[in-house]
Amino acid sequence: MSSTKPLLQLRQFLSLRGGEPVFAPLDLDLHAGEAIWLTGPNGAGKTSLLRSLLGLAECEYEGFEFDGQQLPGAWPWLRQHTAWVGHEPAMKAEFTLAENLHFDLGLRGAQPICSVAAALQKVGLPGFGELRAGTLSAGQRRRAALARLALRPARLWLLDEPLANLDTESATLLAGWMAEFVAAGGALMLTGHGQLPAVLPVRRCALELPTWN
Amino acid sequence: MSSTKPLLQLRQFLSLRGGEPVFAPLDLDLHAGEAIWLTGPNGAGKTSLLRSLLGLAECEYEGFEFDGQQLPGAWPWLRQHTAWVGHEPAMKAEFTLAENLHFDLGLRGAQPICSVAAALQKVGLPGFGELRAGTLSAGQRRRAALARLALRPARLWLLDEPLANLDTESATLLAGWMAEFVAAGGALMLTGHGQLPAVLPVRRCALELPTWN
Amino acid sequence: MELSLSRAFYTALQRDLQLAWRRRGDLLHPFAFALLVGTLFAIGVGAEGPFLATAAAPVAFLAVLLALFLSVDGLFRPDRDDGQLDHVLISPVPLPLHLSARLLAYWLVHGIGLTLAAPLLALLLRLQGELLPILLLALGICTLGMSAIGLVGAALTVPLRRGGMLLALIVLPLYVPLLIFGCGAVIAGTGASAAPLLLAAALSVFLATLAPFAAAMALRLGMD
Amino acid sequence: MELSLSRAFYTALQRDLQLAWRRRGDLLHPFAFALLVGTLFAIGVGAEGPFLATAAAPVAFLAVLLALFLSVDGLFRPDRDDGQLDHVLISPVPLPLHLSARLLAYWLVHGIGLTLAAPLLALLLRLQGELLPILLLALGICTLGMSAIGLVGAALTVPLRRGGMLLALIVLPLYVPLLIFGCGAVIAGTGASAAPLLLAAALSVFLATLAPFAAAMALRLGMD
Amino acid sequence: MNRFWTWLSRYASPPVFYRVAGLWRPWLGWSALLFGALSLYWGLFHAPEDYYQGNSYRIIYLHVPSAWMSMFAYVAMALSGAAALIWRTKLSELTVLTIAPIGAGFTAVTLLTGMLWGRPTWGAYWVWDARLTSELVLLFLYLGVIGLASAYGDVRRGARAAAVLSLVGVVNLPIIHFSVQWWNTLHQGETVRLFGESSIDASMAWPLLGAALASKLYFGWSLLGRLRLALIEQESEKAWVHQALGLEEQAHA
Ligand code: HEM
Ligand SMILES: Nc1ncnc2c1ncn2[C@@H]1O[C@H](COP(=O)(O)OP(=O)(O)OP(=O)(O)O)[C@@H](O)[C@H]1O
Ligand SMILES: Nc1ncnc2c1ncn2[C@@H]1O[C@H](COP(=O)(O)OP(=O)(O)OP(=O)(O)O)[C@@H](O)[C@H]1O
Ligand SMILES: [Mg+2]
Ligand SMILES: [Mg+2]
Repeated sequence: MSSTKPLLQLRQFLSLRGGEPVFAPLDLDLHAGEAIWLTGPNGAGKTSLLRSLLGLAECEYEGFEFDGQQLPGAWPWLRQHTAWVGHEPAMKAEFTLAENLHFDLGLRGAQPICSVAAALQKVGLPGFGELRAGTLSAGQRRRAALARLALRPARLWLLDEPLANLDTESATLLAGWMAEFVAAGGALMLTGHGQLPAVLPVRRCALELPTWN
Repeated sequence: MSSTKPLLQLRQFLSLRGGEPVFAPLDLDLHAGEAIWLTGPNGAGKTSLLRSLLGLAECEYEGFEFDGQQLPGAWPWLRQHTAWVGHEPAMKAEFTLAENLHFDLGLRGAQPICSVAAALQKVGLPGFGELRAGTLSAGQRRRAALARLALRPARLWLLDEPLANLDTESATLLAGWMAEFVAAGGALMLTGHGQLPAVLPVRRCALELPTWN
Repeated sequence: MELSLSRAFYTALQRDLQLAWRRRGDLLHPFAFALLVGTLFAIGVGAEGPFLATAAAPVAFLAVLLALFLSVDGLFRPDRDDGQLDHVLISPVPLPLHLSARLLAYWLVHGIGLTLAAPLLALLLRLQGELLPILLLALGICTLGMSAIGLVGAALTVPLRRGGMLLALIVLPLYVPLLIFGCGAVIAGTGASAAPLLLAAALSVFLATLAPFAAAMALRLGMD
Repeated sequence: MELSLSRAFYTALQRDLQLAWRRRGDLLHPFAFALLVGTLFAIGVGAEGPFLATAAAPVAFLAVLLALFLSVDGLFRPDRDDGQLDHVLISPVPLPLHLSARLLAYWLVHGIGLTLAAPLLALLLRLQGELLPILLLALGICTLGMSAIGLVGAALTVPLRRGGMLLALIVLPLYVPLLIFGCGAVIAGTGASAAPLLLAAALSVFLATLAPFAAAMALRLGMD
Repeated sequence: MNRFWTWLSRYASPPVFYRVAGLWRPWLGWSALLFGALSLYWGLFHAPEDYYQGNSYRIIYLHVPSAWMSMFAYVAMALSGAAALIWRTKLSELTVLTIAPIGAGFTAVTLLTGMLWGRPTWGAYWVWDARLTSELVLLFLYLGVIGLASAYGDVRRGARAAAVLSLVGVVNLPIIHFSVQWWNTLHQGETVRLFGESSIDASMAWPLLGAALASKLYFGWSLLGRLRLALIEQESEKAWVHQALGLEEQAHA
């Protein structure tokens, strides 16, 4: 698309689960200021792909570059500049949302770039900071997990079904926020089923079954 | 709607979480052969409502009848004739899907009305019977959980976000199955966000915030 | 739609036994734990012969008891975490019936399983040979009562997020009478009266009969 | 975006201490567990005075050791279950640094916390009064080493679904040298040479230094 | 029978109970103080010295009443636990919760006085004798009940969980009581009997019975007070609480 160097470049990339590849070798370029929507039927390997980009699941590849640097050597660099929100909320039920977000950041040794209240505002949970994470509904919990994206700068967001369980209004709100991030030069890779709110323009990338299957 | 007696009748029904009502008192009639789609923003209390219908969460009401019988006395009757699929898959990761479904039924002291293979077929997982439940993707796991609906007769299905995490194709497949169930005289109450596949005609019921809030 | 209680009972039993078999590697661990407690004790106290011999039976008992205690939390917590407990609670099968199948399976797997560790423990701790049969019998009996206590304790703590340690406070004191009778029987030796053993057996059976009902009440409480 | 290692260290420490404080009720339970183990042992063995006195130090040690062991599984499993461990693994902070903060917090909360149970245990088991300070010192030192062993064991078993019992097999044997030195110091008494204590201290410090690195490797292995 | 139930359910209703308990409490409190002071004075200064134990035996006037109460309170707790599970009245649930700390207190006093007494008579603060051990276990049982109840966030559910546990724990009581008969132990056998012959001299027995009565009265006083507080806390949103508190303020003004 653009002629600049892509932020993330995959060549013949494979995720392995139990030693077996879960999708056909993938070629993919993700530039800054671009959003990719990973699709594919259940079990196509979307979650596995995101996890293996972070080094949380096994993978094999011919080329894998982040910001012009070769993996696996560049993993620390990639991890530093990437924010990831997976299926689990990664919050302690005993802590309030504010505490959870505070610790999440502190454990990375980072300083927040905005207040926790502002972050919660972004995901449509204003004033929820003092609530215990354990007492949230499914959709509220997911939104709280996404609030951590607001607290630190990142060049790449990897989001696994960020809009699942969200009501229509918050889905639009969050998609708008993602669109802002992309417009400001961020790179975004997200998964999901069905349809995305129109505010977020994306390039679709469908995972295919491995050939021998 | 129809002039027959409703299967489920709620009057001024409230679910409580931590002693507080989560939505405004609800009046609702659900007849056999009808589907109700519970909607409402995150935290509106959809999950809480389904759980309290089963007696798994606290509730208060002026009227609560199932099949013409008063609750709380009729809970055993209600539970016997109701099938529920919640957020968690309720499957042991160590067992195969077939074993999980077999035990699920046996623990209720019931006989299957169709084969496990046929049930898995219904949810688009043909031939998955011998796979361990722990190795499924998010959407596959949810579909496996729904397969238990096929194995025993029930007059009421209570399904909490059954189509979340499902790919479009399986969402349509499952909605079609639900429509069949309703057409055959079953009553269905499901929750979810966004849009339902058109194959399943539903009556919407939106939960509202309690008034004093 | 007919409801077969015997089918429900046997399925529950079969499920737990099959789960234990599927995880049979794990069954070695309480076993190993009991042996290790015995060993650590022997190491800590040192090798003085006569001393160890007096303590042998109580230490063996204690090792088995602690190992059994460790598996109590696993009775309901996994079922709760994966949502299966909810399904059991809303099943038309009477809860105490289901729970007695669970208790039976638990005792067969863990109680009897650990009793089989006793001969090795006896060897390690240099228990007099003629006391071994009594030790085995006492353990077999007392583990039934302990399993019953564990059932209630697990049911009471499963709604709590971190019930593991509270469980110790609840369950261990209730083990005491069984420990006293059991150890008493072994220490009294072969010639002595069978009274402590009979008491232990009576207590165990009593507990095993009542526990499913108490546990059912406790589980219903936890629903929310 | 700057990366502050000291901030990461202190946040990890603060988080664990605050979590322990939030659950401070739970802290009583290992304490109670240790007391109960001591009590059960004394009950089982019976009232013979001199016997108890010899066994007092080892039994107290053993009780603390087992109570400490019980909390090991809680080191990483909750973090894994709620997905937080993944975030720690992909954080830019060096894993061993993070883990040494966790180790320190664990030792402060559980190791020192349990050491405080020793005076009561000593009273119950009728340890000679002049041995109590040595017992306290030995426990304080040895729990550091045991915590370090626990850290590695927990890291090794956390990827396994039911690692709880395998943990016993991995961790308890490794406790043995510390148990020997620690008990040795107490049994040898006040007049004796400080060698066993010094050895225990050296071993503990050595383990505490290496453990974060070993645990980091183990956790990375577990990624899948 | 029917009239009995209506009577009972009337008193189990929080507002009525609150009022009636408020009336009873001063009587219980003052008579506990009176009996306690009298029997302690008599026991400590007038009762004869013991032939074997000298004056150290006088601790009996604390030890034995609190030992009895430690078991009595447990039975009371288990009974109200049974009531809580059967009838689910708020009052019986709260009773379980309020008895537990009182009972734990009596148990702790028994243990402490027993230890202080054991030092001069047996030469050690603690021996592993069946009765002592089972009293220690009783303390753990109380602590378990308290811990369990407080671990549930919700007061009423916590109370019902505590009720189940207290019922299961009843198996330990006979063991505590009969331990002296089943095992020959260091601890005193049954000495005081209400019926039949006591092996204690009357001049020592009377103050003992007086102290026992005082401890029961104190128990009632303390229980009613705690229950009233717990009721107010639980029902703080109900109208009767505001009414009751308002009335009390008026009375004080
Ligand atoms: C920590 C140590 C002790 C504990 C835990 C303890 C516990 C108890 C208990 C639970 C009872 C009530 C038993 C019942 O009514 O069934 C009791 C009663 C009694 N205790 Fe102790 N005791 C201790 C030490 C002592 C000592 C050192 C003495 C005196 C030598 C003593 C003398 C008595 C007497 C005379 C009674 C009344 C016996 C009766 O009428 O049944 N106790 N004690
Ligand atoms: N722990 C595991 N062990 C072995 N195989 C696994 C494991 N987890 C997932 N798999 C397999 O890997 C494949 C891809 O799973 P993945 O979770 O990546 O799918 P997905 O595209 O995210 O699906 P969904 O849309 O349902 O979330 C699935 O076929 C699944 O069976
Ligand atoms: N365990 C709990 N304790 C206290 N409050 C809770 C608990 N679980 C949920 N709640 C509260 O109850 C309300 C309703 O939650 P519920 O899960 O029923 O919502 P929902 O409609 O299913 O939302 P979603 O669409 O996000 O699934 C929420 O506001 C939540 O904060
Ligand atoms: Mg996925
Ligand atoms: Mg929900």
